[in-house]
Amino acid sequence: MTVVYFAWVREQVGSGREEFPLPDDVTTLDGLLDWLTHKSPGHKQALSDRNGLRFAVNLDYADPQSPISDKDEIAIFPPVTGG
Amino acid sequence: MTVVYFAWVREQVGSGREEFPLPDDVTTLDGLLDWLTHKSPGHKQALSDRNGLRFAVNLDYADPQSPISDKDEIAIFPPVTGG
Amino acid sequence: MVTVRVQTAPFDQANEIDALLDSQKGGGGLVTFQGLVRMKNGPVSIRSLTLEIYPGMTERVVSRFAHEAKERFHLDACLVIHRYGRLLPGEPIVLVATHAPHRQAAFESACYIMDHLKTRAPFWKYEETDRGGRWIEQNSADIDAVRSWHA
Amino acid sequence: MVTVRVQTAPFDQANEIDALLDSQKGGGGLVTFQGLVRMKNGPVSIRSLTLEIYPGMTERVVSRFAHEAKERFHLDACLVIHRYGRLLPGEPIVLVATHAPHRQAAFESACYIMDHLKTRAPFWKYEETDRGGRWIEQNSADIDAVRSWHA
Repeated sequence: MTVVYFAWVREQVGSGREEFPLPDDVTTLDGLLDWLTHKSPGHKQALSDRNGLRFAVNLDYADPQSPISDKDEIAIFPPVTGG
Repeated sequence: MTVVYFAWVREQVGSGREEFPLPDDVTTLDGLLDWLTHKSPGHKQALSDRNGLRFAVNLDYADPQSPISDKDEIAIFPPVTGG
Repeated sequence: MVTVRVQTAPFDQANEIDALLDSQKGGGGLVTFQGLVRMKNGPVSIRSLTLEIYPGMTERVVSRFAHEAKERFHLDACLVIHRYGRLLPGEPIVLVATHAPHRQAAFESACYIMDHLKTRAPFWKYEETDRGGRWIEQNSADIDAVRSWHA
Repeated sequence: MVTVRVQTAPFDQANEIDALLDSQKGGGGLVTFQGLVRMKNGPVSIRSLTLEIYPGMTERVVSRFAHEAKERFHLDACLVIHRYGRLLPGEPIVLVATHAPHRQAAFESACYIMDHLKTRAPFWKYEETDRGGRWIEQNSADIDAVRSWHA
Protein backbone atom coordinates (compact mmCIF):
# COMPACT_ATOMS: atom_id res chain seq x y z
CA MET A 1 0.00 0.00 0.00
CA THR A 2 0.92 3.63 -0.31
CA VAL A 3 0.55 6.32 2.35
CA VAL A 4 1.02 9.97 1.40
CA TYR A 5 1.34 12.95 3.77
CA PHE A 6 0.90 16.67 3.20
CA ALA A 7 1.75 20.00 4.81
CA TRP A 8 2.85 19.81 8.48
CA VAL A 9 1.93 16.12 8.66
CA ARG A 10 4.51 15.51 5.91
CA GLU A 11 7.05 17.63 7.77
CA GLN A 12 6.53 15.86 11.11
CA VAL A 13 6.53 12.37 9.57
CA GLY A 14 9.67 13.37 7.67
CA SER A 15 8.44 11.94 4.37
CA GLY A 16 5.77 12.64 1.80
CA ARG A 17 5.27 9.06 0.71
CA GLU A 18 5.71 5.59 2.18
CA GLU A 19 5.07 2.22 0.55
CA PHE A 20 4.76 -1.02 2.48
CA PRO A 21 2.56 -4.11 2.58
CA LEU A 22 -0.74 -3.77 4.47
CA PRO A 23 0.20 -4.68 8.08
CA ASP A 24 -1.30 -7.83 9.61
CA ASP A 25 -4.64 -7.30 11.40
CA VAL A 26 -5.12 -3.83 9.87
CA THR A 27 -8.50 -3.61 8.11
CA THR A 28 -9.53 0.02 8.59
CA LEU A 29 -7.98 3.45 8.31
CA ASP A 30 -8.20 3.74 12.10
CA GLY A 31 -6.21 0.51 12.44
CA LEU A 32 -3.59 1.85 10.06
CA LEU A 33 -3.27 5.05 12.10
CA ASP A 34 -2.72 2.97 15.27
CA TRP A 35 -0.01 1.01 13.47
CA LEU A 36 1.67 4.11 12.00
CA THR A 37 1.81 5.76 15.44
CA HIS A 38 4.48 3.23 16.46
CA LYS A 39 6.57 3.69 13.33
CA SER A 40 8.59 6.69 14.57
CA PRO A 41 8.42 9.60 17.03
CA GLY A 42 7.60 11.83 14.02
CA HIS A 43 4.65 9.62 13.07
CA LYS A 44 3.47 9.61 16.67
CA GLN A 45 3.61 13.40 16.89
CA ALA A 46 1.90 13.95 13.53
CA LEU A 47 -0.94 11.52 14.27
CA SER A 48 -1.50 12.39 17.94
CA ASP A 49 -4.71 14.41 17.37
CA ARG A 50 -6.84 12.54 14.85
CA ASN A 51 -9.69 15.04 15.08
CA GLY A 52 -7.27 17.59 13.65
CA LEU A 53 -6.52 15.43 10.62
CA ARG A 54 -8.30 14.62 7.37
CA PHE A 55 -8.02 11.43 5.34
CA ALA A 56 -8.50 10.17 1.82
CA VAL A 57 -8.60 6.69 0.34
CA ASN A 58 -7.82 6.51 -3.38
CA LEU A 59 -8.33 10.27 -3.87
CA ASP A 60 -11.69 10.47 -2.07
CA TYR A 61 -12.24 11.83 1.42
CA ALA A 62 -12.72 8.96 3.89
CA ASP A 63 -13.63 8.46 7.57
CA PRO A 64 -11.27 6.70 9.98
CA GLN A 65 -13.78 3.81 10.00
CA SER A 66 -13.25 3.19 6.27
CA PRO A 67 -12.03 -0.29 5.29
CA ILE A 68 -8.70 -0.32 3.47
CA SER A 69 -6.81 -2.85 1.38
CA ASP A 70 -3.27 -3.45 0.24
CA LYS A 71 -3.94 -1.82 -3.13
CA ASP A 72 -5.08 1.49 -1.64
CA GLU A 73 -3.42 4.89 -1.61
CA ILE A 74 -4.11 6.45 1.79
CA ALA A 75 -3.62 10.19 2.35
CA ILE A 76 -3.22 11.87 5.74
CA PHE A 77 -3.24 15.67 5.94
CA PRO A 78 -4.35 18.72 7.94
CA PRO A 79 -7.63 20.54 7.20
CA VAL A 80 -7.27 22.22 3.83
CA THR A 81 -6.78 25.94 3.21
CA GLY A 82 -7.27 26.58 -0.50
CA GLY A 83 -8.89 29.46 -2.29
CA MET B 1 -39.10 75.97 -13.56
CA THR B 2 -37.92 72.97 -15.55
CA VAL B 3 -39.66 69.63 -15.91
CA VAL B 4 -37.81 66.70 -17.51
CA TYR B 5 -39.28 63.37 -18.63
CA PHE B 6 -37.64 60.04 -19.36
CA ALA B 7 -38.36 56.75 -21.14
CA TRP B 8 -42.04 56.09 -21.96
CA VAL B 9 -43.13 59.15 -19.96
CA ARG B 10 -41.02 61.26 -22.33
CA GLU B 11 -42.54 59.46 -25.34
CA GLN B 12 -46.13 59.93 -24.16
CA VAL B 13 -45.63 63.59 -23.16
CA GLY B 14 -43.96 64.13 -26.53
CA SER B 15 -41.05 66.09 -25.06
CA GLY B 16 -38.05 65.47 -22.83
CA ARG B 17 -37.95 68.93 -21.29
CA GLU B 18 -40.36 71.78 -20.59
CA GLU B 19 -39.66 75.17 -19.04
CA PHE B 20 -42.36 77.45 -17.68
CA PRO B 21 -43.05 79.65 -14.63
CA LEU B 22 -44.32 77.82 -11.53
CA PRO B 23 -48.13 77.83 -12.01
CA ASP B 24 -50.26 79.80 -9.55
CA ASP B 25 -51.40 77.87 -6.49
CA VAL B 26 -48.90 75.03 -7.14
CA THR B 27 -46.72 74.41 -4.05
CA THR B 28 -46.04 70.68 -4.14
CA LEU B 29 -45.02 68.06 -6.68
CA ASP B 30 -48.53 66.59 -6.40
CA GLY B 31 -50.01 69.97 -7.29
CA LEU B 32 -47.71 70.22 -10.30
CA LEU B 33 -48.82 66.78 -11.49
CA ASP B 34 -52.48 67.86 -11.25
CA TRP B 35 -51.67 70.95 -13.30
CA LEU B 36 -49.61 69.02 -15.91
CA THR B 37 -52.46 66.54 -16.43
CA HIS B 38 -54.47 69.27 -18.15
CA LYS B 39 -51.64 70.39 -20.39
CA SER B 40 -52.24 67.83 -23.21
CA PRO B 41 -53.75 64.37 -23.81
CA GLY B 42 -50.17 63.04 -23.84
CA HIS B 43 -49.47 64.51 -20.39
CA LYS B 44 -52.77 63.09 -19.11
CA GLN B 45 -51.93 59.61 -20.39
CA ALA B 46 -48.36 59.67 -19.07
CA LEU B 47 -49.39 60.85 -15.60
CA SER B 48 -52.55 58.78 -15.18
CA ASP B 49 -51.04 56.22 -12.76
CA ARG B 50 -48.90 58.10 -10.25
CA ASN B 51 -48.04 54.94 -8.31
CA GLY B 52 -46.30 53.73 -11.44
CA LEU B 53 -44.09 56.83 -11.63
CA ARG B 54 -41.01 58.05 -9.81
CA PHE B 55 -39.98 61.67 -9.19
CA ALA B 56 -36.89 63.74 -8.49
CA VAL B 57 -36.45 67.34 -7.40
CA ASN B 58 -33.07 68.85 -8.24
CA LEU B 59 -31.49 65.43 -8.95
CA ASP B 60 -32.70 63.76 -5.73
CA TYR B 61 -35.58 61.31 -5.46
CA ALA B 62 -38.67 63.04 -4.03
CA ASP B 63 -42.19 62.13 -2.85
CA PRO B 64 -45.29 63.69 -4.45
CA GLN B 65 -45.75 65.60 -1.17
CA SER B 66 -42.45 67.44 -1.66
CA PRO B 67 -42.65 71.24 -1.80
CA ILE B 68 -41.39 72.76 -5.04
CA SER B 69 -40.34 76.25 -6.14
CA ASP B 70 -39.88 78.13 -9.38
CA LYS B 71 -36.12 77.47 -9.37
CA ASP B 72 -36.48 73.66 -9.26
CA GLU B 73 -35.79 71.01 -11.85
CA ILE B 74 -38.49 68.36 -11.53
CA ALA B 75 -38.04 64.92 -13.11
CA ILE B 76 -40.85 62.47 -13.86
CA PHE B 77 -40.00 58.96 -14.99
CA PRO B 78 -40.91 55.26 -14.78
CA PRO B 79 -39.26 52.91 -12.24
CA VAL B 80 -35.65 52.51 -13.26
CA THR B 81 -34.10 49.42 -14.87
CA GLY B 82 -30.32 49.82 -14.75
CA GLY B 83 -27.57 47.28 -14.16
CA MET C 1 -10.47 54.51 -4.11
CA VAL C 2 -13.92 54.86 -5.69
CA THR C 3 -14.23 55.23 -9.45
CA VAL C 4 -17.56 55.77 -11.21
CA ARG C 5 -18.08 56.34 -14.92
CA VAL C 6 -21.32 56.60 -16.90
CA GLN C 7 -20.41 56.48 -20.58
CA THR C 8 -21.48 55.38 -24.06
CA ALA C 9 -18.06 53.98 -24.96
CA PRO C 10 -17.19 50.32 -24.48
CA PHE C 11 -14.81 49.49 -21.65
CA ASP C 12 -12.01 46.99 -21.46
CA GLN C 13 -12.50 44.89 -18.36
CA ALA C 14 -8.84 43.81 -18.30
CA ASN C 15 -7.46 47.36 -18.35
CA GLU C 16 -9.93 48.50 -15.72
CA ILE C 17 -9.08 45.62 -13.37
CA ASP C 18 -5.35 46.08 -13.86
CA ALA C 19 -5.66 49.79 -13.06
CA LEU C 20 -7.72 49.04 -9.96
CA LEU C 21 -5.22 46.46 -8.67
CA ASP C 22 -2.21 48.67 -9.45
CA SER C 23 -3.74 51.56 -7.54
CA GLN C 24 -3.48 49.81 -4.18
CA LYS C 25 -1.51 46.74 -3.24
CA GLY C 26 -3.76 45.07 -0.74
CA GLY C 27 -4.04 41.37 -1.46
CA GLY C 28 -7.34 39.83 -0.45
CA GLY C 29 -10.29 39.31 -2.79
CA LEU C 30 -11.43 40.99 -5.97
CA VAL C 31 -14.96 40.39 -7.24
CA THR C 32 -16.15 41.64 -10.59
CA PHE C 33 -19.60 41.59 -12.12
CA GLN C 34 -20.10 42.20 -15.80
CA GLY C 35 -23.61 42.44 -17.26
CA LEU C 36 -24.04 41.63 -20.93
CA VAL C 37 -26.92 42.35 -23.30
CA ARG C 38 -28.83 39.11 -23.69
CA MET C 39 -29.31 37.45 -27.09
CA LYS C 40 -32.84 36.12 -26.60
CA ASN C 41 -35.92 36.92 -24.59
CA GLY C 42 -37.41 33.43 -24.50
CA PRO C 43 -37.77 32.46 -28.17
CA VAL C 44 -37.53 36.06 -29.44
CA SER C 45 -34.20 37.34 -30.77
CA ILE C 46 -33.03 40.67 -29.41
CA ARG C 47 -31.74 43.25 -31.87
CA SER C 48 -30.56 45.92 -29.49
CA LEU C 49 -30.85 47.35 -26.00
CA THR C 50 -30.91 51.14 -25.61
CA LEU C 51 -30.24 52.69 -22.22
CA GLU C 52 -31.45 56.18 -21.40
CA ILE C 53 -29.99 58.15 -18.49
CA TYR C 54 -30.79 61.35 -16.61
CA PRO C 55 -27.52 63.28 -17.11
CA GLY C 56 -26.36 64.63 -13.80
CA MET C 57 -28.63 62.53 -11.61
CA THR C 58 -27.45 59.16 -12.91
CA GLU C 59 -23.78 59.80 -12.10
CA ARG C 60 -24.75 61.28 -8.75
CA VAL C 61 -26.85 58.29 -7.67
CA VAL C 62 -24.35 55.68 -8.87
CA SER C 63 -21.54 57.51 -7.14
CA ARG C 64 -23.51 57.61 -3.89
CA PHE C 65 -24.08 53.83 -3.95
CA ALA C 66 -20.41 53.19 -4.71
CA HIS C 67 -19.32 55.29 -1.74
CA GLU C 68 -21.95 53.70 0.52
CA ALA C 69 -20.66 50.26 -0.47
CA LYS C 70 -17.06 51.26 0.20
CA GLU C 71 -17.97 52.41 3.74
CA ARG C 72 -20.37 49.62 4.59
CA PHE C 73 -18.11 46.76 3.44
CA HIS C 74 -14.73 48.37 4.24
CA LEU C 75 -13.54 48.10 0.67
CA ASP C 76 -10.04 48.89 -0.50
CA ALA C 77 -11.42 49.94 -3.86
CA CYS C 78 -14.63 50.07 -5.80
CA LEU C 79 -15.21 50.62 -9.52
CA VAL C 80 -18.50 51.07 -11.38
CA ILE C 81 -18.69 51.66 -15.13
CA HIS C 82 -22.18 51.80 -16.63
CA ARG C 83 -22.83 52.35 -20.31
CA TYR C 84 -25.81 53.99 -21.96
CA GLY C 85 -26.97 54.47 -25.54
CA ARG C 86 -27.67 51.68 -28.03
CA LEU C 87 -25.94 48.36 -27.35
CA LEU C 88 -25.97 45.10 -29.29
CA PRO C 89 -26.54 41.56 -27.96
CA GLY C 90 -23.48 40.25 -26.12
CA GLU C 91 -22.07 43.74 -25.51
CA PRO C 92 -21.10 44.61 -21.93
CA ILE C 93 -23.51 46.99 -20.17
CA VAL C 94 -22.02 47.35 -16.73
CA LEU C 95 -18.83 46.52 -14.85
CA VAL C 96 -18.66 46.47 -11.06
CA ALA C 97 -15.40 45.60 -9.31
CA THR C 98 -14.87 45.50 -5.56
CA HIS C 99 -11.65 44.79 -3.71
CA ALA C 100 -11.59 43.94 0.00
CA PRO C 101 -9.33 42.18 2.49
CA HIS C 102 -11.96 39.42 2.82
CA ARG C 103 -13.81 37.68 0.04
CA GLN C 104 -17.24 37.85 1.68
CA ALA C 105 -17.09 41.66 1.77
CA ALA C 106 -16.04 41.73 -1.87
CA PHE C 107 -18.93 39.45 -2.90
CA GLU C 108 -21.55 41.24 -0.81
CA SER C 109 -20.53 44.73 -1.89
CA ALA C 110 -20.67 43.79 -5.58
CA CYS C 111 -24.19 42.36 -4.99
CA TYR C 112 -25.15 45.49 -3.05
CA ILE C 113 -24.07 47.76 -5.89
CA MET C 114 -25.81 45.65 -8.54
CA ASP C 115 -29.06 45.50 -6.52
CA HIS C 116 -29.01 49.30 -6.24
CA LEU C 117 -28.13 49.84 -9.91
CA LYS C 118 -31.10 47.66 -10.88
CA THR C 119 -33.67 49.51 -8.78
CA ARG C 120 -32.43 52.99 -7.83
CA ALA C 121 -30.04 54.31 -10.47
CA PRO C 122 -31.73 56.38 -13.22
CA PHE C 123 -31.33 54.12 -16.25
CA TRP C 124 -34.17 52.99 -18.49
CA LYS C 125 -33.83 50.09 -20.89
CA TYR C 126 -35.60 49.83 -24.23
CA GLU C 127 -35.36 46.43 -25.88
CA GLU C 128 -35.79 46.07 -29.63
CA THR C 129 -36.65 42.56 -30.83
CA ASP C 130 -37.80 40.82 -34.00
CA ARG C 131 -41.35 41.41 -32.74
CA GLY C 132 -40.99 45.11 -31.95
CA GLY C 133 -39.75 47.22 -29.05
CA ARG C 134 -40.69 47.71 -25.43
CA TRP C 135 -39.52 49.51 -22.32
CA ILE C 136 -38.29 46.92 -19.82
CA GLU C 137 -40.19 46.92 -16.54
CA GLN C 138 -38.64 46.88 -13.10
CA ASN C 139 -38.35 43.36 -11.72
CA SER C 140 -40.07 42.61 -8.40
CA ALA C 141 -37.26 40.23 -7.39
CA ASP C 142 -34.81 43.11 -7.81
CA ILE C 143 -36.97 45.30 -5.57
CA ASP C 144 -37.03 42.61 -2.88
CA ALA C 145 -33.25 42.23 -3.21
CA VAL C 146 -32.53 45.92 -2.67
CA ARG C 147 -34.94 46.13 0.26
CA SER C 148 -33.14 43.31 2.04
CA TRP C 149 -30.04 45.55 2.37
CA HIS C 150 -32.06 48.13 4.30
CA ALA C 151 -34.26 45.87 6.45
CA MET D 1 -18.69 24.58 -20.37
CA VAL D 2 -16.66 23.77 -17.26
CA THR D 3 -12.91 24.51 -17.22
CA VAL D 4 -10.67 23.61 -14.30
CA ARG D 5 -6.91 24.08 -14.12
CA VAL D 6 -4.53 23.56 -11.21
CA GLN D 7 -1.17 25.03 -12.19
CA THR D 8 1.98 26.78 -10.98
CA ALA D 9 2.00 29.30 -13.85
CA PRO D 10 0.42 32.74 -13.52
CA PHE D 11 -2.82 33.30 -15.43
CA ASP D 12 -4.06 36.29 -17.32
CA GLN D 13 -7.54 37.11 -16.09
CA ALA D 14 -8.38 39.10 -19.23
CA ASN D 15 -7.51 36.28 -21.63
CA GLU D 16 -9.37 33.76 -19.52
CA ILE D 17 -12.52 35.89 -19.36
CA ASP D 18 -12.41 36.66 -23.08
CA ALA D 19 -12.09 32.96 -23.86
CA LEU D 20 -14.99 32.13 -21.55
CA LEU D 21 -17.26 34.77 -23.09
CA ASP D 22 -16.29 33.83 -26.64
CA SER D 23 -17.10 30.20 -25.98
CA GLN D 24 -20.82 30.86 -25.57
CA LYS D 25 -22.80 33.92 -26.48
CA GLY D 26 -25.37 34.03 -23.75
CA GLY D 27 -25.69 37.55 -22.38
CA GLY D 28 -26.65 37.72 -18.71
CA GLY D 29 -24.20 38.08 -15.86
CA LEU D 30 -20.56 37.18 -15.42
CA VAL D 31 -19.05 37.14 -11.92
CA THR D 32 -15.35 36.68 -11.32
CA PHE D 33 -13.47 36.24 -8.09
CA GLN D 34 -9.73 36.66 -7.94
CA GLY D 35 -7.81 35.91 -4.75
CA LEU D 36 -4.49 37.65 -4.22
CA VAL D 37 -1.66 36.93 -1.80
CA ARG D 38 -1.92 39.49 0.99
CA MET D 39 0.93 41.88 1.80
CA LYS D 40 0.54 41.97 5.59
CA ASN D 41 -0.75 39.77 8.36
CA GLY D 42 -1.61 42.50 10.85
CA PRO D 43 1.65 44.40 11.32
CA VAL D 44 3.83 41.59 9.94
CA SER D 45 5.02 41.74 6.32
CA ILE D 46 4.49 38.61 4.27
CA ARG D 47 7.39 37.38 2.15
CA SER D 48 5.69 34.55 0.31
CA LEU D 49 2.82 32.09 0.30
CA THR D 50 3.51 28.53 -0.78
CA LEU D 51 0.62 26.26 -1.73
CA GLU D 52 0.96 22.50 -1.60
CA ILE D 53 -1.44 20.22 -3.48
CA TYR D 54 -2.25 16.52 -3.62
CA PRO D 55 -1.65 15.84 -7.32
CA GLY D 56 -4.60 13.92 -8.73
CA MET D 57 -6.96 14.53 -5.82
CA THR D 58 -6.81 18.32 -5.97
CA GLU D 59 -7.88 18.51 -9.63
CA ARG D 60 -10.52 15.84 -9.00
CA VAL D 61 -12.12 17.68 -6.07
CA VAL D 62 -12.02 21.13 -7.69
CA SER D 63 -13.53 19.70 -10.86
CA ARG D 64 -16.34 18.07 -8.88
CA PHE D 65 -17.26 21.38 -7.18
CA ALA D 66 -17.18 23.22 -10.50
CA HIS D 67 -19.56 20.69 -12.06
CA GLU D 68 -21.82 20.73 -8.98
CA ALA D 69 -22.00 24.52 -9.21
CA LYS D 70 -22.84 24.39 -12.92
CA GLU D 71 -25.76 22.03 -12.25
CA ARG D 72 -27.03 23.65 -9.09
CA PHE D 73 -27.02 27.23 -10.41
CA HIS D 74 -27.78 26.44 -14.09
CA LEU D 75 -24.60 28.12 -15.28
CA ASP D 76 -23.74 28.72 -18.90
CA ALA D 77 -20.07 28.41 -18.06
CA CYS D 78 -17.77 27.98 -15.12
CA LEU D 79 -14.01 28.45 -14.90
CA VAL D 80 -11.68 27.69 -11.98
CA ILE D 81 -7.92 28.25 -12.12
CA HIS D 82 -6.01 27.60 -8.90
CA ARG D 83 -2.26 28.05 -8.60
CA TYR D 84 0.17 26.22 -6.34
CA GLY D 85 3.88 26.56 -5.53
CA ARG D 86 5.56 29.66 -4.13
CA LEU D 87 3.75 32.96 -4.72
CA LEU D 88 4.70 36.51 -3.79
CA PRO D 89 2.53 39.19 -2.13
CA GLY D 90 0.00 40.66 -4.57
CA GLU D 91 0.19 37.68 -6.94
CA PRO D 92 -3.09 36.06 -7.97
CA ILE D 93 -3.79 32.68 -6.33
CA VAL D 94 -7.17 31.72 -7.72
CA LEU D 95 -9.60 32.80 -10.42
CA VAL D 96 -13.24 31.74 -10.41
CA ALA D 97 -15.57 32.91 -13.18
CA THR D 98 -19.24 32.00 -13.50
CA HIS D 99 -21.62 32.98 -16.26
CA ALA D 100 -25.39 32.65 -15.90
CA PRO D 101 -28.54 34.12 -17.41
CA HIS D 102 -29.28 35.81 -14.05
CA ARG D 103 -26.86 37.73 -11.88
CA GLN D 104 -27.94 36.12 -8.60
CA ALA D 105 -26.99 32.67 -9.90
CA ALA D 106 -23.64 34.00 -11.08
CA PHE D 107 -22.91 35.59 -7.68
CA GLU D 108 -24.08 32.60 -5.64
CA SER D 109 -22.21 30.04 -7.71
CA ALA D 110 -18.94 31.97 -7.43
CA CYS D 111 -19.43 32.11 -3.64
CA TYR D 112 -20.29 28.40 -3.60
CA ILE D 113 -17.10 27.49 -5.44
CA MET D 114 -14.93 29.74 -3.25
CA ASP D 115 -16.46 28.36 -0.03
CA HIS D 116 -15.69 24.83 -1.23
CA LEU D 117 -12.17 25.70 -2.38
CA LYS D 118 -11.46 27.16 1.06
CA THR D 119 -12.61 24.13 3.03
CA ARG D 120 -12.72 21.02 0.85
CA ALA D 121 -10.15 21.25 -1.92
CA PRO D 122 -6.73 19.74 -1.07
CA PHE D 123 -4.54 22.83 -0.88
CA TRP D 124 -2.34 23.76 2.07
CA LYS D 125 -0.89 27.22 2.52
CA TYR D 126 2.45 27.99 4.14
CA GLU D 127 3.03 31.65 4.88
CA GLU D 128 6.57 33.01 5.23
CA THR D 129 6.84 36.33 7.08
CA ASP D 130 9.53 38.55 8.58
CA ARG D 131 8.93 36.66 11.82
CA GLY D 132 9.18 33.15 10.40
CA GLY D 133 6.85 30.70 8.68
CA ARG D 134 3.66 28.86 9.58
CA TRP D 135 1.04 26.61 8.06
CA ILE D 136 -2.21 28.55 7.78
CA GLU D 137 -5.10 27.04 9.72
CA GLN D 138 -8.58 26.45 8.41
CA ASN D 139 -10.92 29.30 9.26
CA SER D 140 -14.06 28.51 11.25
CA ALA D 141 -16.07 31.15 9.34
CA ASP D 142 -15.17 29.32 6.12
CA ILE D 143 -16.40 26.04 7.60
CA ASP D 144 -19.71 27.67 8.58
CA ALA D 145 -19.99 29.15 5.09
CA VAL D 146 -19.57 25.84 3.30
CA ARG D 147 -22.00 24.08 5.65
CA SER D 148 -24.71 26.62 4.87
CA TRP D 149 -24.81 25.33 1.25
CA HIS D 150 -25.65 21.83 2.48
CA ALA D 151 -28.02 22.64 5.36
